[in-house]
This record gives sequence, C-alpha cells and structure tokens, in this order.
Amino acid sequence: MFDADRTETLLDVNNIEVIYNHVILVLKGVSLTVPKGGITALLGGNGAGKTTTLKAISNLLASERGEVTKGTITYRGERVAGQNPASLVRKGIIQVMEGRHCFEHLTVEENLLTGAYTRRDGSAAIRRDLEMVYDYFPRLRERRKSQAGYTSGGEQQMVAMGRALMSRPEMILLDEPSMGLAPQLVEQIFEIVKAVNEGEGVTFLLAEQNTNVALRYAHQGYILENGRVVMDGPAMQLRENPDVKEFYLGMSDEGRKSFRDVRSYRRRKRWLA
Amino acid sequence: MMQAHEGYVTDDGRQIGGTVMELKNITLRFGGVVAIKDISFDIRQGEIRAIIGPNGAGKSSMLNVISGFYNPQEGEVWFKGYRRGPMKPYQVARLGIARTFQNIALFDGMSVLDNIMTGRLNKMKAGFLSQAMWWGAAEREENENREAVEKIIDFLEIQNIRKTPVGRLPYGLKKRVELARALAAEPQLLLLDEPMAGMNVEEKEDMSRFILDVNDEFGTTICLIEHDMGVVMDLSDRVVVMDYGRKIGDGTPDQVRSNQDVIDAYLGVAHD
Amino acid sequence: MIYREAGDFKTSYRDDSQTFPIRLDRWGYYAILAVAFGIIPFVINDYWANAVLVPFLIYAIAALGLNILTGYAGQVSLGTGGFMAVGAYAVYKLMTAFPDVSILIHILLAGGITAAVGVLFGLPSLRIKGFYLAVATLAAQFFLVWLFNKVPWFYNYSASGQITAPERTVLGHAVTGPATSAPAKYLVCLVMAFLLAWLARNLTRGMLGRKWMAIRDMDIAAEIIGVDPLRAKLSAFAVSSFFIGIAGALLFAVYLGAAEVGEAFGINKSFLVLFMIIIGGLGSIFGSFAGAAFMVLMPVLLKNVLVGTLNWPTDLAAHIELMIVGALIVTFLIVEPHGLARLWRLTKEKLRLWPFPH
Amino acid sequence: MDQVIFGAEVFLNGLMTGVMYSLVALGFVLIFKASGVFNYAQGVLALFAALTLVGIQDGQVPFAHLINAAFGTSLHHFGWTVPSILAIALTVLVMVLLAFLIEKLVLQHLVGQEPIILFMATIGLAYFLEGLGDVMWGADIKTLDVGLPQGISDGIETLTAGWFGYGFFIDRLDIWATVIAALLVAALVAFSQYTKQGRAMRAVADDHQAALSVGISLRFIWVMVWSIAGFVALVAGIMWGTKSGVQFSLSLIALKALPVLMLGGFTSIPGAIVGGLIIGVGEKMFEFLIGPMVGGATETWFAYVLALVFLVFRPQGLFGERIIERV
Amino acid sequence: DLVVPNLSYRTGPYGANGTQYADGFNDYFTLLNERDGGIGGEKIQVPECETAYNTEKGVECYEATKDTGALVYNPLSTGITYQLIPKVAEDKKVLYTPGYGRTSAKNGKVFEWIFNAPANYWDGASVAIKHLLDENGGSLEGKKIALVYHNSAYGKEPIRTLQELADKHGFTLTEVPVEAPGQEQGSQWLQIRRERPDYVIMYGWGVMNQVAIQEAANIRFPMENLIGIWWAGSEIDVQPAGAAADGYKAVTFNGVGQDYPLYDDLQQYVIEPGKASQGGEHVGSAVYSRGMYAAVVIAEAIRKAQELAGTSDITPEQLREGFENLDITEERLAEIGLPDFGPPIQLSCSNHGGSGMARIQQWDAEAGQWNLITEFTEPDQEVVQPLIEEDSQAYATEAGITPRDC
Ligand SMILES: Nc1ncnc2c1ncn2[C@@H]1O[C@H](COP(=O)(O)OP(=O)(O)OP(=O)(O)O)[C@@H](O)[C@H]1O
Ligand SMILES: Nc1ncnc2c1ncn2[C@@H]1O[C@H](COP(=O)(O)OP(=O)(O)OP(=O)(O)O)[C@@H](O)[C@H]1O
Ligand SMILES: [Mg+2]
Ligand SMILES: [Mg+2]
Repeated sequence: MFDADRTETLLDVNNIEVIYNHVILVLKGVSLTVPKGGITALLGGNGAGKTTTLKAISNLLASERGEVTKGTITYRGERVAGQNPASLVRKGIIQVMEGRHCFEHLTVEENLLTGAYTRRDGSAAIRRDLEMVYDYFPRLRERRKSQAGYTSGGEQQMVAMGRALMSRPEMILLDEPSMGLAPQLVEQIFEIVKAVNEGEGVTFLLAEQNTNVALRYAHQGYILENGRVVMDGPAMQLRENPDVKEFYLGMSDEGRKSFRDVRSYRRRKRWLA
Repeated sequence: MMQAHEGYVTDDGRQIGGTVMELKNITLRFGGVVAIKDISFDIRQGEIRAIIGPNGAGKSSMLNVISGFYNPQEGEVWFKGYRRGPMKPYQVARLGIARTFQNIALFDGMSVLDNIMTGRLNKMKAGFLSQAMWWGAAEREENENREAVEKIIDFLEIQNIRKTPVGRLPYGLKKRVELARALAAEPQLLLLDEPMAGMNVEEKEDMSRFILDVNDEFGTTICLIEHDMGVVMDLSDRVVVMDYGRKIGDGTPDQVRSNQDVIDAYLGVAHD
Repeated sequence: MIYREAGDFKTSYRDDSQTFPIRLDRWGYYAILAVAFGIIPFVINDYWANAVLVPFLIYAIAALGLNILTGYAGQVSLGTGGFMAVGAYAVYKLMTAFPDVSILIHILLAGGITAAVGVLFGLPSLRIKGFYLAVATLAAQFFLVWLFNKVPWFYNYSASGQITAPERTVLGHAVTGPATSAPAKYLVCLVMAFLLAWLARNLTRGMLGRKWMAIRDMDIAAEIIGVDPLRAKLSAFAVSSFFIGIAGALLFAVYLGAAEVGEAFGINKSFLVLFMIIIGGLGSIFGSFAGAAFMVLMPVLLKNVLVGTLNWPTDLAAHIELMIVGALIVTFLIVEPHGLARLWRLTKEKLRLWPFPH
Repeated sequence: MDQVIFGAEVFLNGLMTGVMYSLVALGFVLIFKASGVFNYAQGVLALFAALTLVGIQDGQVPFAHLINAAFGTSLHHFGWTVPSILAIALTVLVMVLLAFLIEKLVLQHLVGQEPIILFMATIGLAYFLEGLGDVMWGADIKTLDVGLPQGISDGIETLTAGWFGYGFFIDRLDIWATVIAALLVAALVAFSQYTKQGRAMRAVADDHQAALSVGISLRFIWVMVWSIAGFVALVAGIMWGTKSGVQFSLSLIALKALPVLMLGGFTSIPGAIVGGLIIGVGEKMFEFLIGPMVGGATETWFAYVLALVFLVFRPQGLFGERIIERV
Repeated sequence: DLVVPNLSYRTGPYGANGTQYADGFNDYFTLLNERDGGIGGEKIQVPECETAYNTEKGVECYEATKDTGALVYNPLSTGITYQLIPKVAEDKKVLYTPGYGRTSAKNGKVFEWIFNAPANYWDGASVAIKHLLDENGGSLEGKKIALVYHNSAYGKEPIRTLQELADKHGFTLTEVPVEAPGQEQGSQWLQIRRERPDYVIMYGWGVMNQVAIQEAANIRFPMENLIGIWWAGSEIDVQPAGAAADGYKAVTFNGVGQDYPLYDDLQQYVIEPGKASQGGEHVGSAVYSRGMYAAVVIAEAIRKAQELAGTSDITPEQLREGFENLDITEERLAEIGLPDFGPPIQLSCSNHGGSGMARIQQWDAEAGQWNLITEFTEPDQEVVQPLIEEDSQAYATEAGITPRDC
C-alpha cells in the first residue's frame, strides 16, 4: 500500500497566487505537495481554482492571460516557472485538460499519436502503447478512424486520457476525468487510473468534482475553496470528516439524502465560520 | 391526431397530464454511423423524463432531434397533438421548446444578463425603428422583460454576477446561467443535456432543487439527460434507457433499476 | 479611488440600461459633446478639418458600420470599400439627378441604397462562415469597383470615369464642392457621426443587438434558442451597409470632392476600416471611434515627426512609417487583443481599485 | 471552328495561370493548416523573399539607403555577384531566420487568441515587412533572373500548328511553374499527412492549448511552418518576379491567391492546386467568352464570384475540412 | 522664399516611378539654388510630402503645405489632380500637371488655375497615330490598332480621341483594358495574339508596363509596333524584359539621356557635393528627366511672373500670370542648357496646354538607352481641340463655372 509519508515529494506547490488579466485574483495562496507514486485529489466546488492550479503547474496559464504572481512550483526539485509546457511534458508531466480538448479534425488514432509527440523511443514502442490504450478503451478501437470532433462526449474524454498515457508520463494532471461520463465508465476510468498508477508507477494529481469516487481512489486529498486550501489529509480521513460528508458526499447523518428532499436551508460550513 | 394518453399520479402526488411530445420510430444516421435506431417514446405534460445510457448511445442526438437541430431520416415527431414536419431549430424554439447544452453553449461575449435576455427574444416584438430610436415599444418591452428575467435571476440565485461576462464564470455557474436562459423563454418543454456534469454534490443539490421547483411552480415538462444515477433516480418520473442507439428500457426509476439489460449495459455494479 | 461607481445606485431598470450608467462617464461624455459642438467649429481650420477631423469622423462612421457587422454580428467583411463606393456613387447620382433635393436626404438615401446592396451580398453569409466569408466579401469589393468603373451611367459618362461633387448647400452654407468652409464640413460629419453612433448604441443594446451577438458567439446555439439566422445576419448586413454607405457618401461628397472608384474605394479601404475596429475594439462603439482616431492620426503624426521634425528623406520616412505602423499594430494586438476599448475598460477597473492592486 | 481552337488555347493558358496562383495559395494553406492563422502577409513574404534573392545575387548592401542617410556615405553594392543557386540557398536561410523572428516577436505572444486577431497581426506584419523590404533593398524595380526560360514554347507552337493550323501559345515559364508546383504539392502532402511533425502541425491548428498540453512545442511548429511557407513564398516570388520584375506590386499577387484558397479549401494542399486550376481556367474562359460583351477586365472579380458560387454549395471549399457543427 | 511643394510618392505600387520623378524635380531646384542662388535672387524651397499615390494622403499633403506660401502643385497623379482641381481654384494655387491629369484643363477659359503644357494624353495618342501614319505612307486604312490600357481614369483618357482618329483614318480600334495593378495579363495578350493587330498603343503605369512588355515579347509581338505613352516609356519598364524589349517605342515630350549641357552643371553643383536627391541614383533616366523638365517649366513660369510683377517674391496669382504668359522658346531652352529637350511652350489665357507636340523614343536594349527617333510632332488639333472644348464645357456646366473671355 502506498504511504505518502515515506515517499519523496514529486511536486511541490508553495503558496502560489494567480491573477488573470492583471486584475482577477483567483488563487490566493495555494500550497500542496504531491508525493511520488501517489494519487492526489484536488477537490472543491465550481470556480474554486482547481483548473487554475493545474494549469499553473503545467505552465499553461500564459495563453489564458493568467500569471503566477507569487509563490513557487517545483517539480522534482526544479522550478517550473519559465519552462515551456513542451519541455515539462518531456520531463514527464502531462495534463489532461478539462473539457477534453481533442483535436477535432484529427482522427481518434491520430489524436492518440500526438500524445507520443515527445517520445524518442521508436515507433514500435509507440505502437505497443497504442494497443495498450485500445485495450483500456475498447470503444476507441472501434472509432479509431473517425474524426474526433464527431465522437460523443465520453469518447472524447477517453481520447484525451489515452493521449496523455501515450506520452509515457511520470505524472499526469487530470482535470475532471469523470465529467460527463456514464457511471460504469467513471468507475472504469478510475480503475484505469489505479491500474496505471500501480502498474506503471505514474503519479496522479486529479481535480475532481465527483468527490465520492475521487476519495475512494485517491491516497490523499486537498479541498480547495475560493482560491484557498481549506482542508487536506489522507483520503480516508477526509471521507470521515462530517463537513466533507455533508457537502461533498451528499450524506447526512441518516445516510444518503435523496435529491428530492434537499431543502434550501443549509448549515454553514464550519470552516467559513 | 395521435391518441390521447391518460395522465397518472406520481408517488408524491403530482398529477401528470397527457402526452406532450411523442417520438415514433426515430432513426438518425450520420453517414455510416447510426446514432439512433428506431426509437419511440413519449413525454407527458408535467413530468420529469430522463434519458440515460452509456456514452455515445445517442442521447444528445435524441435531444437534438427533439429540438429540431437534426432532422431524423425516419420517424415522426409529434408535439402537442400535431405532427411536426421538418423545421428549422428557431421555429421549434418558437413552439415552446427550450434547452441547455452538454458542452455549454453560452454567448461568451455577452454579460449574464444579456445571455438570459436572449432567452426572451421571442417575447419581444418591437419594430426596427422603435429599437433604433429606443422609443415606445422597444423601451417598454425591454423593461418588462427585464423584470421577468430578474425574477429568474433571483430564483436561480445569480444576482451578484448579473453584469459579468459569462466567459469568465466558473463551469457550474455557467450551467446555471444556461438554465436561466432556457427558463427565460418560459418553455412548455425544457430539455436539459447533462445539467449536473462537472458539479459537486452541493451544487447538484442546488441544481436539483431548481429543476424540481421549475417543474413544480411553472408546471414545465422536463426531459433531461444525466449520468449521475442518484440524481436521475431521485428526480425523474420515468426513464428511457438507450444503448448503441437503441432503446433498451423505459419505465419508472425502479423498473429501470431492476432491468437486467440496463444493468448490463449501463449501471454496472451499483456503488453507493 | 479616482474613479468610482459606488454610491451610484440605480432604482429602475430603465436607469440601469442607460448608456453611461456611471456618473463620471456621463459627465465626460457631455464634456466631449460640448467641445465637439460648441468649441471646435469656431476654431477649426482647413488643415485640421481636411487632414484630421473630417476623415476621422467619416471613418468613425464606417468603423461603426463594420463593427456592427463584424464586432457585433461576427461576420467578417472585407467589402467595406465596395460598399462605401456604393454610397458615394449613389449620392453622386442623386445629387446630379435631383439637384433641388437636400443633400442630407441624398446622403441618407445613399445609405439606404447601400443597405439594399449589402443585403444582397450578405445572402451567402448564411452558408459561408469565418474567413471563407471574409474572402467571399472580397467578391463584392472587386465586383462593385469594377462595375462603377465600367458602366458609364454611374459616372455620368465623363471622359475619365472620375466623379466630382457639385456644390450643395444646407441652410445656405455650402457643404459640398470646393467652396465649403472647414466648419461646415466638420459639422455635417459631426452631426452624422453623432446621430449614427446614437442609433448604433440603441440597436446594439436591445434585442436586435443581442441576436447579433448571439449569432456571433455561437450561431448554432443561437438558432436553437430561437434566433432566425437569416434575418439576424441580413439585418446586420443592412444596418452595417447603411452606415458604410453614408460614410462613403460623405467621403466622396464632403471630404474628397472628387473620386475615382478604384483609387478611393479600393481594397485598402476595406482593410483600413477593419484595422480600425480591431485596434479600437470589436463590438464596441467607443472602440470604433478610438480605432478611427488611431488610424487617421497615427500616420499624420508619424509623418510630422519623421519628416517635419527629424527631417528624414520622405521615402525613408514613408518606409519606416510602414514598419512602425506594422509594428504598432502587432504590439497593440499583443498587449490587448481586444482593442483600445478593452484597454480603456481595464484602466477604469484598475482606477476603481486604485491604489489597491486587487 | 476557330473559336473552339482559340478556346482550347485559352483553356490551356488558364490552367497554367492557375498553377501560378496555386504557388502563392500554397503558402497560405500551409500556415493556415498549422496554426489556423490566415496569413495575410504571404504576398509580402513572396516580395520580401524575391527582394532578398535579387539583393544577394547582385551583391547589394542591405540598408544602404538608411546607412547613407544616417552617415552620409554612398554605399550601394559590394561589387560582387552571387551565383543563383547559392543566392537561393542564402535566401532560404534568411527566410528561416525571419520565421524564427516572427515566432519570437509576434506569434508567441498571441497563443490562443481568436483567429481574427491573428489575422490582423499578420496584416501588421505585412506592413512591417513591406517597409523592411524597402528599407533593406530599396524600392526600385529589380530584374530577377535565375535562369528560368521565358517566352513562347516553340515546340508546342509548331506541334499544335501542325495539328490545328494554329500554333498554341504556352509560356515556358508556366511549364516550369507547373512542374515545380507538382513537386511541391506532392512533398507537402506527404509531409503533413504521414509524418509526425505534419500531424503535430494539424493538431496545433485545431487547438493551441491542447497541443501545448501534450508537449508539442508551438514555437518549433510555427518556426518550421513559417520557414516552409517562406520557402514556398520564395518559389512564388521567383516565378512572378521573373515575369514582372521584383517590385512592390508583387505582394499584391496574394489577392489572386485568395479565391483559389477559398475554392480549394483553406486547409487542403491539393485543394490549392485544384482550386488554382479551376480559377485559372474559369477566369480566362469567362474573359474570353463573356468579357468582350461586358467591357473586359473581368478577371479581378470573376475569380471571387466563381469561388463564392462554389462555396454556397460547399461552405468549406472543395477539399477543405468539414466544418464541425455540433451541440 | 519661393515654396514649390513636391507631392511625391516613393512607396506603394508606383513608388519606383514616383521616386525617379521626384528626384529630377528636386534636383533642378537644388541646382538653381546652388548655382544661381534661386530664381531672381529668391531661394526655392521644395518641401516634399509623400502621397503614396493615395488621394487622401494627397489631400493631407496639400492641406499641410498650402498655408506655407506654396505657389504651385505637381502631384503626378491623375486621381490627386482631380481632387485638387476644384480646391486650387478656391484656394488660388497653381496646379501644374504636365502630361497627366485632366486633359481638358488645357482650356484656360474654364480651368483658370490648371496648366498641363507641353502635352496631354490626347496629344500623346494623336502623336502616336501620326507616327504610325508616317510609317505607313500617310494611310492607316484597314489597319488594326489595339489600345492596351490601365483600367482607370488615366488609362481611359485616350479612348475617345483614338475613336475619333479611327473614324478619320479608317483603322479599327480594339480596346483591351488591364485591371490595376496588372500583374497578370495573360488573357489580354492572348487576345492580341489571336487578333493580330498591326499596332498596339499602351497606356500603362507601374507594374503593368513591365508585364505588358514581357508578355508582348512572349507572344513575339514585334516590339517596334508597340508604342507606349510617356508614362510607359521609362528604363524600368523595359529592363525586366531584357533583350526582348529591344525596339520598343514610347511617346515622350522631354529629352532623354545626359547629352545636354545642363547635366554638367548638375554634376558640378548638385551631384558631386552630395546634394542630389537620393544620392543621384537615377540621374538621366526618362522619368527623372521628366521630373526635371517639370521643374524647368515651373522655374521659367516663376521667372516670367517675377518679370511681370516686378518683384521676386511672387504670389500664386502672379505665378498664374507667369504661366499664362509663359514663352519657352528653343533659344531659351538652349540657354538653360537643354537644347531641344522639350517643345517650345507658349501659353495664353485660353491655352494652358501648349502646342501638344511630342516625339517618339525607342529602346536600344544592347546599349541600355532610349534614342529619340523623330522630331517633335504636332498632334492633330483638328480632332483634339473639339474634344477639349466639349469636355471642358461639360465640366463648366457641372461645376457652375462661367468661362472667362479671352
Ligand atoms: N481566463 C480567465 N480569465 C478570468 N478569470 C478566469 C479565467 N479562467 C478562470 N477564471 C476564474 O477563476 C476562478 C477559478 O476557476 P477554475 O477554472 O480554476 O475553477 P475550477 O475549480 O476548475 O472550477 P470547475 O470545477 O468549475 O472547473 C473562477 O472564478 C473563474 O471565473
Ligand atoms: N454530427 C455528427 N456527425 C457524425 N457523427 C455524430 C454526429 N453527432 C453525433 N455523432 C455520433 O453519434 C453517436 C451518438 O452521439 P451522442 O452525442 O448523441 O451521444 P451521447 O449519448 O450524448 O453520449 P455522451 O453521454 O457521451 O454525451 C456518437 O457515436 C457520435 O460520434
Ligand atoms: Mg475546472
Ligand atoms: Mg451527449
């Protein structure tokens, strides 16, 4: 079993602040550490800043007119700031973006192959991994020749995941992998995450709304709210926390609530008090 | 005319009326891909109807057929007792069908308020000159509709972002604005394509409440696609299950949940 | 906090939808109007009128027009020059055919005729999108220029195909023809620009404007929520061409006085106006004016600095001017892709927070 | 009967002219494919390349005019001439350098912007390059000669004279252009469809962000594509410059390429050729058949109208990628 | 000081030609300043303003210079000229447009402020036809002549004259328009190849000239049967075609080459001291010479005006008088150092266009120079003059001008 305390830190985010457009302050000092070989979940509501955090790590903020104005991010002890995203991929850190972002006009297979863009280990190895991805996602094998723009939402999510796997990364930043996926597929995706994590030792940092699943598969979690980390700890511990239970898992003291019975009255979250 | 269905009464005592929309033997193809294969089902007045199914099953395509974006190669679409011929989407909208989209389709360059106001465009009839002069009908209508929109804004609790350009909003709020836009049209039939994707439980609870309230207060018929089984089972009155373009189940949540085909194709082992 | 909106509450929807909801903005606007109408006409001379202010106002009108089409309705057009030519030739024919009717009516009619032509060339926009449409509008550009060059009826059978504006008066003052005084030229253009800007503002803040923007931002979604794309796009083409036609009419009749179609309304015009709206800001009325001011003033300014002050040879200055204009455009786009209007708004946002950074 | 033979000649010449247009259109397609940028500067790029080529060939001192104005010197030429082949190679180097600078100074800062913004940036670039070309090499008309033959092809003339009693006119330069264009297209198609860089190039065109996220270096792709486009521009510049001398107007051939682009599809390399042929033949035949009735000089607009008509039926051009419309 | 603005264009599609013209224009005034201390003791200022052949920039240049005491404008652009025609009448400035602009401005009764001596577009067309008449023993009966023209105001000018001349001399005229800029003229020249006209007259400008000459060579059209107007008669027009352009002809109203005494002075006072415009690169070229010639005429008019007004610091009105009384005789030209460089010019209140005489030059590709092959020839005033009357009359009616009595 993975033990966060005993492995080295792969990624260290230290008190970062992110501003969009020079005016909108989105992250107000976020710190987190990702241990090597683990699955770390980044949880939090809409607009909490999960995506922003991930983009700050993979240096994709520039193209959105955002910038890290404070704090540092180090990957394997090396500062990320100033490196371009491509070299980060080459160093083993790849992001699966929120909202899929497939290359619409490329076929599914071409999409997957672009994932191997930075690889230098020859086409045979790439073909092998392609087969591996197809084994993980058989649906993609069926649709390998269709243009990605015409595949369904779920299929596009698979393409995006598969594409990241194709780069043989050391660490994957996964942004909302479960969004829009059918339940059994969500499970399947997380199973794949787990398999890849255990089988290939890939480290995951995943932003997820589906707290329930995320906390089942993750080793540790951070809860982000309003640009700040409000809670963190081992996944198991978080799942037992009453607030997390109520607000993120939808359970009350009597067990699962029905969505029909939700009232507009709500308790205030304790950490806001 | 199609035959009128009797309504029914739900467990929690709501009266469901006759058939509003009926789809008969719909088949939709894209080149070689058959997205929908000979599917029929109906939606009744006042009910919450869910469509579920694995990814790529053809659910969104089905919604697109209903909202007139795709014209099926085969089959008939009946709405409020009339067979609907091939129509442009904007004509369908005028019949009283509004929807939200799976991949949010808001107008990014406009403010939240303007986005929601677009929902009311079929309610505004001021002539060109009146608009150009900002005089008479144009101004009056603008203010009247603004009032209606403000009610929706209050209802969905998005007052504080009224003037924000939607491009800057986080995902969940965008979904809410999209719902607001659809509601602004005061539709008879509201189509929701994965309204809760990308939300956490708290937000799903909010969204559920909105959907229920819309259904309750305005009597709006709702047809929704959703992958969160908790939500689907809790909210909907009847559920259609699709797989590979075919219908594999149709009935109350309980019936569907226990249907072996559905379990195999979609639900998998139940997790709670 | 120099610039503030706090304490400026609105109690009705009507107040809330006014053009300048913030008091400070409103005052600034009135001040500008007062200067434009009350002071400039009395101090303006030929150089300022002909080299700076009149072209600025006319191009601002054209930019408003193109901005409605491109900035608000999202249909990129490179046919502006051709449509301006329609306005110019329409006003010329009207002026010479009905010398007794007021020139102002002719100018408006010219706008109307251009609107009709615009609608005609707007028809393909239903099927053709994005850059394909942009290039397709070049068909209008080239065809119209060819037509006015080829058919002698348009230039009243003059030997060379040039058209020259005869003198016409408004309230006893010449506004076209060589005897026109600088203030007269300026005032005609100013009144037109002012009225049209007001019109543009009204159209864009109401439902028509929302339909246009909806089509621009996501045409499929717009159609599904009930926008008839044909009518929305064509109305944008019509309104836009109306503006552009008036700009063309003014350019010919009031500003230049004489024109040859290929020279005055060539493809460069189309690009120039497009520059204006992009530098100024797509989908912004203020931006149309700012862009026009920038593109009219900058070359004049550069020329005066390089040749007038630094005494460089004119050709070197002209070449370097090209380089500077090019570099400035690129720099602008890099600094703020959404144009001067956005820059202005960001500045205001910062001022609002000032002196606190966030 | 004569009309038919003349018509055939016009047709053939139309084909040839079309190829000349395609040469320019190719540059547009490449850049559009790789970055979704509609590169208005392509025409100026051709001018700049041709100017540079002649300048190097003739041993002109770059920026002579500026230097002379600043220091009162009177530099013009180094006094040597460079053989064509070497000059072409050097020009290619200059174009690569230019591509690098463009990426560094312009494109890099515009990642993820809307297409129209990028389009405008290329117009700015066009202005800049035009001024730069003038300042660097002077604005006078230069004769370009890399040894390509010009003028009527006697072989074809005598051959057809034998067949029809009327010798066809085919320009030898056009024949060369056709051969070169065919080679270019074959090479470029192979590159974009079957190589890793080609695939990456298309990926970048679809989604800058996603391309970045999988580790494709936009910088590298753009420098590469702009270099290739610079090379294509050089070829076009040589062909057109041989015809008319190298001068400002060379940059205006871009306008001839646009309808070709539209008709063939912005994203299709073969489309550029086919579009060129259709446009070339179409406008020449129209001028031949209808032109006399309407007073001639129809070529400026006819190509556009023709392309427009095609587009109404195929909004993405003949071979362009389908515009994906989904909700 | 005397201010003679130079509205030049050194950029844009016609920059290559404009540069040479502007150089010639500047250099002559520099020479007068350097050698003679100006005209009549007044220095001449030639502020230059770049128009890029663009009408709006032209207007800007005009407005920017007109209050600096400018006497006369010479914008070298038909478009800008049309722009300025009404304006100069209002502002009382002289507009001198030798060989371009509005042809009917020759009629001084209507166009008080415009002068276009020594020759205009219609004169040019007529002189070209005269030359052909001479070559054909006085008759063009049954000949086919094609006019290849820049499809703009400028290019369309000669059509009416040529039509009249065709009627008179019994040749057929085919009109072949070329749309600006004229990069591609394949169909035009194919048409010419098919129709085999005996002669082609060309009214081109800019890149159109180079391409036309190249295409003519391509279809092996005999170069000596291709005659350009003076704006299609510069070195840069023929050089790109190389040896193939040998024998090409063009009409001109100014001398060619540097075989005139004036060039010695130019060398001594302007070029050697490094005062030449643009380093004197284009001295002696056809277009340079034309720019210089324009300056010569203006200088002579100034001299005349000074003489009439009895003051050296003249006003535009006085310059206008100078122009109307201008009399440049052969002797005067020789005195200036340009014997036989242009036709004698004698203007009057009604005649602002001179005699219209022009001559033919021919390109010698091997020597790389133009040779004058005819003497100055009078155009067919019988044909041209009525057209001028008609057109100027039309303008007068349109603009509400009552022609002067003179
Ligand atoms: N390009 C941008 N410009 C301005 N503001 C932005 C931009 N991108 C994001 N934001 C703002 O930053 C905040 C955080 O957004 P972010 O996308 O990081 O949230 P998130 O936690 O990923 O939410 P979600 O679960 O909805 O994806 C939001 O309030 C959003 O409005
Ligand atoms: N415009 C189109 N052209 C071609 N194929 C299409 C098009 N639209 C949908 N499809 C195909 O039809 C099938 C059904 O797609 P649809 O979007 O309806 O699925 P879905 O049930 O909504 O899936 P998800 O839950 O992943 O959104 C998919 O295989 C998709 O690739
Ligand atoms: Mg996110
Ligand atoms: Mg779907």
